[in-house]
Amino acid sequence: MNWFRDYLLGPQSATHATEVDSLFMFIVYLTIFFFFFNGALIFYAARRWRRKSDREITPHITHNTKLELLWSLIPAVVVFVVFFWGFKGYVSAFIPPNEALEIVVTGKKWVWQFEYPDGTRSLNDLHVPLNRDVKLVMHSEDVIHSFFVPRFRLKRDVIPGRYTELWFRATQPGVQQVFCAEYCGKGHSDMLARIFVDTPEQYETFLREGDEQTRTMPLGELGRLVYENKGCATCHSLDGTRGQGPSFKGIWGHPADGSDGKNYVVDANYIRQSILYPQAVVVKGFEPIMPTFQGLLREREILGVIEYIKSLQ
Amino acid sequence: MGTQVSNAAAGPERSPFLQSHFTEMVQQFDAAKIGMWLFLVTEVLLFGGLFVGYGIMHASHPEAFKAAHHHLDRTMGALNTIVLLVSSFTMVMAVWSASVNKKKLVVLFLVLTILLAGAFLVVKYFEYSHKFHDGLLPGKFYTHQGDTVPGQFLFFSFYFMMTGLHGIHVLAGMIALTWLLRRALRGDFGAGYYGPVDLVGLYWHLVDMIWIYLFPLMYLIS
Amino acid sequence: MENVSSATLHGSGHAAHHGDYLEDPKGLRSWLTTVDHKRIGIMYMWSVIFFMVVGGLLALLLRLELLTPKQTLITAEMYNRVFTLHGAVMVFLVIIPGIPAALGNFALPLLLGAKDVAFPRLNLFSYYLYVTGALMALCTLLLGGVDTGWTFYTPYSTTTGGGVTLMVLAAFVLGFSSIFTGVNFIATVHTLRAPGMGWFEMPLFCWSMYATALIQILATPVLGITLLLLVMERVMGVGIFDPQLGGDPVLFQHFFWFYSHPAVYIMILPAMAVISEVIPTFSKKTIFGYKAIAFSSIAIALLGFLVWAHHMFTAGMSLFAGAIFSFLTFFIAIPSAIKVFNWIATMWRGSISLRAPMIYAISFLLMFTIGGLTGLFLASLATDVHLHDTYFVVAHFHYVMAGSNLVALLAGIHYWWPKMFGRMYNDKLASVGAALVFLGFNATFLPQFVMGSRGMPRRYYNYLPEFQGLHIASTIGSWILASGLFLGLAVLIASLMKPKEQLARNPWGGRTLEWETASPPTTHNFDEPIALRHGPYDYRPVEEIEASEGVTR
Amino acid sequence: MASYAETHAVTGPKTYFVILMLLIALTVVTVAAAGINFGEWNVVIALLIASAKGSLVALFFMHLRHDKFNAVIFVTGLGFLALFLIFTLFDVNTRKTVLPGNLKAPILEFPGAPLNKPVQPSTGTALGEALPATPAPPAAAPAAEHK
Ligand code: HEA
Ligand code: HEA
Ligand code: HEC
Ligand code: CUA
Ligand SMILES: [Cu+2]
Repeated sequence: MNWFRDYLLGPQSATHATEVDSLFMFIVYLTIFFFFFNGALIFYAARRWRRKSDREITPHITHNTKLELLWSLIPAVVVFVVFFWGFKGYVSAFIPPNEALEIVVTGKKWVWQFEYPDGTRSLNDLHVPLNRDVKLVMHSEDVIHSFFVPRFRLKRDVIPGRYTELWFRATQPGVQQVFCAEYCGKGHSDMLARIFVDTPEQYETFLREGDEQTRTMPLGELGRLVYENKGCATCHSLDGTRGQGPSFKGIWGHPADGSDGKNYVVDANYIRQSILYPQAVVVKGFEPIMPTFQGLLREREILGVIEYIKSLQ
Repeated sequence: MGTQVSNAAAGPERSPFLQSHFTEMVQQFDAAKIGMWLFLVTEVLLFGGLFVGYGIMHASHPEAFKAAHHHLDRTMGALNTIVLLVSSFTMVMAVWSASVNKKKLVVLFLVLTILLAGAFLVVKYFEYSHKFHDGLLPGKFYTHQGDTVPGQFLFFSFYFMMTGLHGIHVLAGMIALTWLLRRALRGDFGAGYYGPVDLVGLYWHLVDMIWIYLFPLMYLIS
Repeated sequence: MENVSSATLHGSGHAAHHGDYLEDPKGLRSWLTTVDHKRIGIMYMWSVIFFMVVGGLLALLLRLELLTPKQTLITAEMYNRVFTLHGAVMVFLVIIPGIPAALGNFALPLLLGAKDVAFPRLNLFSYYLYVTGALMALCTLLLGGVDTGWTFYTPYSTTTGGGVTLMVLAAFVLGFSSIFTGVNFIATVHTLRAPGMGWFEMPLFCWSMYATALIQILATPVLGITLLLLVMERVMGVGIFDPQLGGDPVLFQHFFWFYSHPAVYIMILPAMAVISEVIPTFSKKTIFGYKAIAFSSIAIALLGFLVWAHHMFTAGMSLFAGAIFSFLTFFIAIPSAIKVFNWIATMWRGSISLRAPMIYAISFLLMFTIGGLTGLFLASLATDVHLHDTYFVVAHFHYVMAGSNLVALLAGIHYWWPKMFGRMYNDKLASVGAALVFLGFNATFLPQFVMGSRGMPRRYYNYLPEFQGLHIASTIGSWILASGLFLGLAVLIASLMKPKEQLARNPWGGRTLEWETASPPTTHNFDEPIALRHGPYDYRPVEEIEASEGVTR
Repeated sequence: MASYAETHAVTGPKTYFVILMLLIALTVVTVAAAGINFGEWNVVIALLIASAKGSLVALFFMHLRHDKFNAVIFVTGLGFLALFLIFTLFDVNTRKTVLPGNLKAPILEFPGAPLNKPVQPSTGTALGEALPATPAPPAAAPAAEHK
């Protein structure tokens, strides 16, 4: 019946998942059993004892203590089993092992930011080594978010003013989807991230140079990727509509009015400055809300963005 | 509640105060009393939420709460406690007077209760205006200068929410008491019918009781 | 308590004849100022149906939007406002007042053999509070809507714009409306039972209503204060829920769920109340395990207070608290199971007629089984960590709220319709409606379990393409569901167009007291003094009842 | 349940007066006790005295002494309030503080706001501000100034 489990839950990609899944499937079968059991009784009764005449008389049965006890005890036993089973899994998911690799996660509307022990940062892409315990220490800068990895069967809220933690050990190489599971406003459903489960070597390279793509892609395409994955898209549109920030369409080479009354030409330097020191020049009519991407974008990625904006005429 | 005059079914032996869906005064009185007590329970839980919030915030910022409560005037608080206690006494006397058919005394005690309630609010007014003057206000309106312990505004958030809600209840009580007074002057209440006095009395005692807890929690936590 | 019965029900010297309550007295004014529990119940019922249609149309809009990933019809902001309004309307304006205030008001005094509820004017006041709250909730649309979700979690709700304050105050007002209904019902059950009707001779509807009222009184005030605190937080920045000011945002969740978990039993207990009436009537057989059902209602009401934080297993609660709340949550399953099995046992060896109310009741049994058992996935810690805030939860609560409660509401409306209006609807068509509702409902929400367990989070405007197939299935299901519901409503309204017939007092052959008065009842409910001749579910022939002593009178 | 006949005229003015005096005496006691330092116990003592006062009011002024049924209602209400408090404390008091390895104290610690400044309500939009460190723009003039 593994196909059934996989259909309902999707593949298991972390150690924690096996335990959750077997409990899940147990309750699934329980539910199916009781649904058909009750259903069968009801339909049998409704057919067998269909009212045939207006004068039909039914037996006067008021209660039956034995039966009553039976159907209190059976559910009682079942739920105790389920409780302890679930509790066991929860405890093991709650308490991180000691030598876990620690990554600090910051949630904010509507991006995820990851900081590795060596100070490397990445946005919306989390790289973790395969088969190694990883502990995420998470907090939020605005409202409550929730870090949810379906394939790991894990989730924990990310709360402002406090840290929460979540640990896992990924068992499958590849990419895992992360969702924000606590409602956080307009961009809630786009507050996605990906976990790249790397081999140790890949992980090392990532820390040094960024991932494959960053290293090899053509600049313009890399820029587009940055635009899509690093959260630019939440604020900047490509079609000229005004978002939280100005649209990128057609700004290259044109003057932009700063709110300080001066005009600036949008060129490579200006864009680099906008990304690294966004508050240096605030475009007129916009709030100074753009976060700095210093330390989040590698040099090549910034070049990519510049190239990409150039292409958006 | 419980005071509608039935015009449909007023037979000679039926009290004019008995509503048509009840059979006897006892039944109506019992129902009204249960209703009132249930309502009081909801009041307890309503205030209770604030008490729980207060308790948890106090536990997480004990220093701030302790420092902040020194801004309150204990004498005023104690005075007000006594005013309310006495008003509870006059209220219960009003109920008693009605039950033994002393209609004049009912009026007297109701008037006293209303005056005491007024006195409570006057004292509260002075306390509040003093706080306003010093900028000891809730939440973001807090502008008091020269605090050494941070976070004292939290205490004042609770101070104003709790005493404010209590004050609203005192006001509502005064309105109810005035209504009773009007009916008492008309001579409605006597040994045979004094349900409303009793019920408003219960409400009034609850307001008193809440203050009994507010007083030490606000004024006496050193 | 018991000696209330010393006098006859009607007291002395009451006016001899009253007309049908719908017509006597006539006129809109007389309706708007009425203190008659039946009229108030009817007004509640139409209001609830109105809001059900509003909430339902919003739901259809949600489903339509989810037909494709990205934008189908409306923008993300719109979507967030729509699901908030859908949730708030359905919870606060439809389900919570639905059975207690509409059907309960109409039926409870009749079932008890009383002339009215204990505080008729409070009852009317509570209706106007409801209307006020409803209008306030709708007015939030003018302020740009509310986009917090019906749970109003801080700090999102303290920082977002729009009409949050107004919506929260609306919920506050509605809460008091619900409290007053509860106060009224408890006092009524205690003081106005027909002469000679002991606690265990009350119909089970009354037990369940009583249990509901307990929750309404004990939990709703906490919601009130929670909402006030939220308003204060928004207006004054008092700090209790704001981490920047030293508060704790998770504390809000405790406050909110202390009410809102018991509130789900405010929703389901009345549904169980209706089912406990419908099943014996259409099985023509005594209810099985009267006391077990009665006490399990009370047990559910009380246990319901011990489990609220099961909505917070992933919310950064401590391990210890998680374990306690999970453990306690499972206890609720036991009284629920007792009820389900007792109802099935009632049907066993009965004489079952599958009329529309009974079809709804059977749908209830099936869907409550699914809805309740999927609660176990969520109550269990390890699985809830995976399922929390996914469509699995959405499907769970639609199975219990829409699939069980709404369906029970429909069962009740169909059951008491002839009593309310003295007219019978077309039972064939109504049954078709009921069957469509059952099919459509499952088609809508079964796929949601699967997408949920595969990881589709809730409150998502946009989703990954891999979920589209299931979303399409669900959207199509919602159309079937809607057609069933609209058919049901049309059938009921059509029956009102017919000229009034002289309908039998007891079209279903029920045994409870409401069937002993005219259909529709007269203004004062009963014309003759009530004499209890048998228990509420005693289907034995009269001679046999008279011959037996003991259990029944 | 308390019926009409039971709840009236059982207690007279004398009793009421004695109770009033007791209540006032307890008020004096509690104010006096607050002057003495019992450390942790201060709040407990104050609440115990308050509860004594509350009980007097409930039992005598509100006649709960003779009104068993309504006493049950009232005490149930209090019980549920206690339940709310205790169960919430189960969570709040047993949470353990989590911090990233390189931090000794939470970075978003309670700032003691508003301390003479109006509170900045967290709009969640002030992203730039909230980020750990938005470095000051370079001293040099902004990139390209247009004439
Ligand atoms: C009418 C409303 C209603 C009802 C009756 C229930 C009933 C139950 N609910 Fe549900 N629930 C909601 C409405 C309701 N719920 C809502 C609205 C939410 C989400 C709110 C939000 O976040 O927006 C929710 C969410 C919710 C959660 C939180 C999920 C999450 O967000 O992570 C949990 C967790 O424990 C839960 C559990 C349960 C349980 C154990 C029951 C039990 O009472 C069920 C008991 C019934 C049975 C068990 C079935 C009958 C028994 C048998 C057929 C016999 C066989 C039984 C056994 C062998 C055990 N519910
Ligand atoms: C009782 C409560 C209730 C009911 C009945 C419903 C009914 C429905 N709900 Fe809803 N729903 C909620 C309560 C309810 N819902 C809540 C609380 C939320 C959470 C909100 C939040 O996240 O904050 C939610 C969220 C919610 C979502 C998730 C949104 C998201 O997370 O992004 C979806 C999506 O499919 C949905 C769909 C539906 C559908 C298709 C119906 C259908 O069943 C609707 C069918 C009804 C009609 C089409 C109207 C027709 C009615 C009549 C004609 C009257 C008939 C009358 C007689 C016969 C007398 N609902
Ligand atoms: C939270 C919203 C937000 C995000 C995320 C964001 N920006 Fe911005 N951005 C703004 C706002 C608002 C402005 C205008 C005000 C200013 O200049 O600071 C702006 C301005 C800019 C400008 C100058 C545009 C002009 O017309 O002069 C550039 C270039 C830019 N952003 C690039 C980026 C890039 C590249 C990213 C992603 C890596 C990004 N932004 C992410 C909000 C955002
Ligand atoms: Cu972040 Cu949802
Ligand atoms: Cu719940």
